[in-house]
Amino acid sequence: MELIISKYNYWVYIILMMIGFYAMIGKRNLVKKLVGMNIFQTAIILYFVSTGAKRGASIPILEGGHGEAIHAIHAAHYVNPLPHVLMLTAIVVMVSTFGVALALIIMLYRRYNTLEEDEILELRK
Amino acid sequence: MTPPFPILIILVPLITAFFIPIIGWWRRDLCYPLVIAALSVSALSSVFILHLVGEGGTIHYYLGSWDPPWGIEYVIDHLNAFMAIIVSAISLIVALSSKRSVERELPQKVVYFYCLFLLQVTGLLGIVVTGDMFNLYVFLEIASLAGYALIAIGEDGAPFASFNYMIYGTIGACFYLLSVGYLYVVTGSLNMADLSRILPDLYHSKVVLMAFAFFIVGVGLKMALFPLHVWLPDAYTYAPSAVSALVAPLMTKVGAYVLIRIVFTVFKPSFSIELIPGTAILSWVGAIAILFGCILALGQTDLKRMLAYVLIAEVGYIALGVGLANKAGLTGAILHILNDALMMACLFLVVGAILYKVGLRNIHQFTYLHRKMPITMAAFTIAALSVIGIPPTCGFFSKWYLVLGAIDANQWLFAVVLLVSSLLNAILFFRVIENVYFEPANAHGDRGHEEISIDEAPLSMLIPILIVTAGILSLGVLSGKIISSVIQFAVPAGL
Amino acid sequence: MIAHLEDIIIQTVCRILIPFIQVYGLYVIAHGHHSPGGGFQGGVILGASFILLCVAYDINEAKRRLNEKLDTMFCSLGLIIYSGIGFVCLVLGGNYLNYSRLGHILPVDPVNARSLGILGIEIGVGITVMAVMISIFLDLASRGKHEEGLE
Amino acid sequence: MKLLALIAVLMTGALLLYGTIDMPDWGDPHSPASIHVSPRYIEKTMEETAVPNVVTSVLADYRGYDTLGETVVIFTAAMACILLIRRPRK
Repeated sequence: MELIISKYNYWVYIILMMIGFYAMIGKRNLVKKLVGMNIFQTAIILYFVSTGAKRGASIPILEGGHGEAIHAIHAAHYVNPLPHVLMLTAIVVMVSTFGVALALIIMLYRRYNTLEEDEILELRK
Repeated sequence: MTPPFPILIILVPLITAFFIPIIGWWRRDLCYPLVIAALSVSALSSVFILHLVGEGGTIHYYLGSWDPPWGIEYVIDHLNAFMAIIVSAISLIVALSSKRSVERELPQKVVYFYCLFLLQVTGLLGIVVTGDMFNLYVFLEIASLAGYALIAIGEDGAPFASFNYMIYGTIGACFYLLSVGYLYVVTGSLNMADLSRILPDLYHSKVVLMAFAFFIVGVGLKMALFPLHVWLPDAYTYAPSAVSALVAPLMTKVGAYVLIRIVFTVFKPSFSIELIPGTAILSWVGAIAILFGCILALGQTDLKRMLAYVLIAEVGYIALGVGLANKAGLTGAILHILNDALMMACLFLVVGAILYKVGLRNIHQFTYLHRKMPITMAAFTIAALSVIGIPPTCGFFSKWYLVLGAIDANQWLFAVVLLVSSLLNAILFFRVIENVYFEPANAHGDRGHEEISIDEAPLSMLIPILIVTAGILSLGVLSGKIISSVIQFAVPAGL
Repeated sequence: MIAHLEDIIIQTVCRILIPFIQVYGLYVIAHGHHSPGGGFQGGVILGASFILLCVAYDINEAKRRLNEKLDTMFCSLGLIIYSGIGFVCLVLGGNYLNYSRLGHILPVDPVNARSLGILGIEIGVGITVMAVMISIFLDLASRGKHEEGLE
Repeated sequence: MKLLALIAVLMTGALLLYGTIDMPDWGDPHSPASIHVSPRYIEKTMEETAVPNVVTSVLADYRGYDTLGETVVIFTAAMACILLIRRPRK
C-alpha cells in the first residue's frame, strides 16, 4: 500500500498513457486516433515534469533577479529545471505532429470524404 | 578551438533549408543547385571528419562550449563518421536524380519539396552525429516529420499510408522518449558517455531493464524490424519515386545505427549479452524478419512493393548481425548497413527511372525493357546480384561476415537462414530479370523482329544510377580495405 | 440582422483588444529572463492575436495585413536570426552557440553577452513560432483555398 | 482486432508499472535526477549567464542546440502543411 501512496504520480501517468495508447491502435475513426495520440504524448509530459518535483521547493526563478544581493543559492530550494526544458521541446513536437496529422486528415477527407479507416481501405482498392 | 567540421555537416543543409523558401519565392529554378551545393559541402566535410577521426581518434565538440553532462556534446568516432558519409553521399546522389521526377510529379511545389528534403537529411545527419540522448530524439522527430509529409504527396494511397506511418512512428518516438525518461529518473544525466559510466552499477534495477526493453521496441518501430514493420510496405510503395529513393536506403539504416549505439555503447555489452538475453532476442527477431521479408516479397507483383519487403529482410540481416554480438557478426552488420544503403538506393532509383520513362510497375509488363532502357536494366541486374550475394558485388562480403559470425557463435540455424534467404532472393530477382531480358515464348512469331528504339532514362537520372552501381562493384572489391581501415575500429569494444 | 449585429460587437471588441494582446505577447518574449515565459509562449500569444483577427473578421481581411508569402518569410527569418547568432559565435572563434564570444563585438562582458545572446535567441524563436502558428492556421482553416470566410 | 489492441495495451501498461517499482518517490529532494546534473544549473546560472529564470537559461544557453532543433521541428511542420494542403490559386 505504501508503494502506491508514495509513487502515485507514476500510476496516474501510466493510466493516462494506456488510455491514449488504446485509442491510438484500437479506434477506427482517424480523429479519435489523433485524440489518443494527444493523450499519449501528454501522459509522457506529465511523467517528465513529475520527476522534476522536489518537496518544499519553489519555482526555478532565482530571487536575486533585479539586482538585490544574491545570497547563497541552495539547489534544494528550487525545483529541478531540466525536465521542464525537455518538456517544452516535447510540447512543441506534439503540436507539430498534430498540425501535420490534421493536414493529412484534410487531404484524406478531400479525397475519400470519410474518416473511417475501413471505408477508406475499401475506397482505396 | 576544435575545428568546426562536426557542426558544419548539420549547419550547411539546415541554413540552406531556411533560405530555400525565400529564394524559391524570388527565383524557383535556383533551389535545385542550392540543394546540391549544400549536400556536397556536408558530404565533403563528413569525408574530412573520417580522415580526422582516422588520425586523431574520437572528436568531441561541445555545443555552446559547455562540458558534457551539462551541455550537449557531439561525439564522432569511426562508426559516426562512417554513417555520416553514407547518409550524406546517398542523399547527394538521390538529390541529383530527383530533378526530373519532382518537376513532373509536383510541378508547383518544388520549392517546399526541396526544403523538406533538406530538413529530412539534416534530421538524419543530426541523429547520426549527436552524443546526447534527448538531442537524438529532437532530430529523430525532424527526420520523421519531414518523412511523413514527403511520403504523403505521392499517388492515391499515399495520405492514408503516411497517416499510418505517423501513428506507428509517433508511438516509436514516444517509447524512445519514455526510455530516456526512465534512464533520466534513475541516473540524472542525458549524455550517452555519462550514462554508460553511471549505468553499470544500476544494471539490476527494474527501471533500467524496462528502459532497455522500450528502447528496443521504439527503435524497432522506427527501423521497421519484423513484427513492427506493418507501416513500411504501404508508405514506401505509394511515396513519390524521389522520396522513396531517399527514405528507403537511409531511414531504416539510421534506425539500425541507433540500435547499435544503444545496445553496445550506452548499455555495455556485458549488460545486453549476459545479464539479459537482449542480443539473443534480437538475433531471433532478425532471423524471422529475413525469412518473412523474403517470403512476403515473393507474393508481390508490384516491383516497388516487392523491394519494400526485401528492405524488411535487409533490416533483418542487420538485426541478426547485431544479435550475434561477436566481432565477425557486428562487422558484417556495419558493412551491411553500407552495402544495403547502396543496393536499395540503386534499386529504388532504377524503379524511379522506369516509372518516369515507361510508367510501368507490374513485373509482368516489363517485356522488352532491356531494349528500351539497356543501361538502367544492367544496373538493376548488378544490384539484384548484390542483394542475392554474388561475389564481385558488395552484398556478398557482408553476408560472408554474417555467416562467419553465425558460425563463430555456433548458431548453425542462423547460417542456414542466411543461405536460404540468398536462395529466396535469387528466385525473387530472377523472376524480374527473366521478364525483362528473355522475350516471352509465344511472342516470337509476330513482333519478335520489330525494332524497339532505345529511349533511355534522362541523363540526370542515369548518372546517379551509374555512380551507385559503380559504388556497388568497387566497394565489393575494396571491402577488405574498408574493414581494415574503418569498420575494425567501429566495432564497439568488449565484444 | 441579429447575426450582423453580433458581428459588430465582436469586431469592435476585437479591434480594441488585439493590440493589447500583441503588446502582452511582446512582454512575454522580452521578460523571459525574469518571469516564466520566453520565445515559444510569446510567439504563440502573438500568433493567437492574429488568429483572433481571422475569427472576428474573415481570412481575407486578416490576409490583407499579413499575406502568406510574407508569413513564410517570417518563418525563415526567425530561424535565420537564431542560427545566425550561433554562426556569429562560430565565426568569432567559439564553438557553435557559444554566446560569450559575442562579448568581442558587443561592449559587454562575457556573462552579460550570454544574457544578450539568450534574448536574441528568444526573439528569433518568437518570430518563427508566431509565423508558424499563423501559417498552419491559415492552411488548416481554409483547406488551402484561402477564400474569404472560414468555411 | 480490438481485443488484440487491448491485450497489447494492458501488457505495455504492466511492463511500465513493473518498471516504476525501483523509481524514487514523488517529490523526493535526494532523487538521482535532482542530485546529478541540475544542481549546477540552479547554483551557477546567475554567475554564468546573468539570467535569474533558470529554465530560460538552460533552454537557450546550456541546451540551446535542443531549442534550435525544436524550432526546426515547428518550421518543418509549417512547411509540411504548406506542401500538403495549399492548392495553387487557379
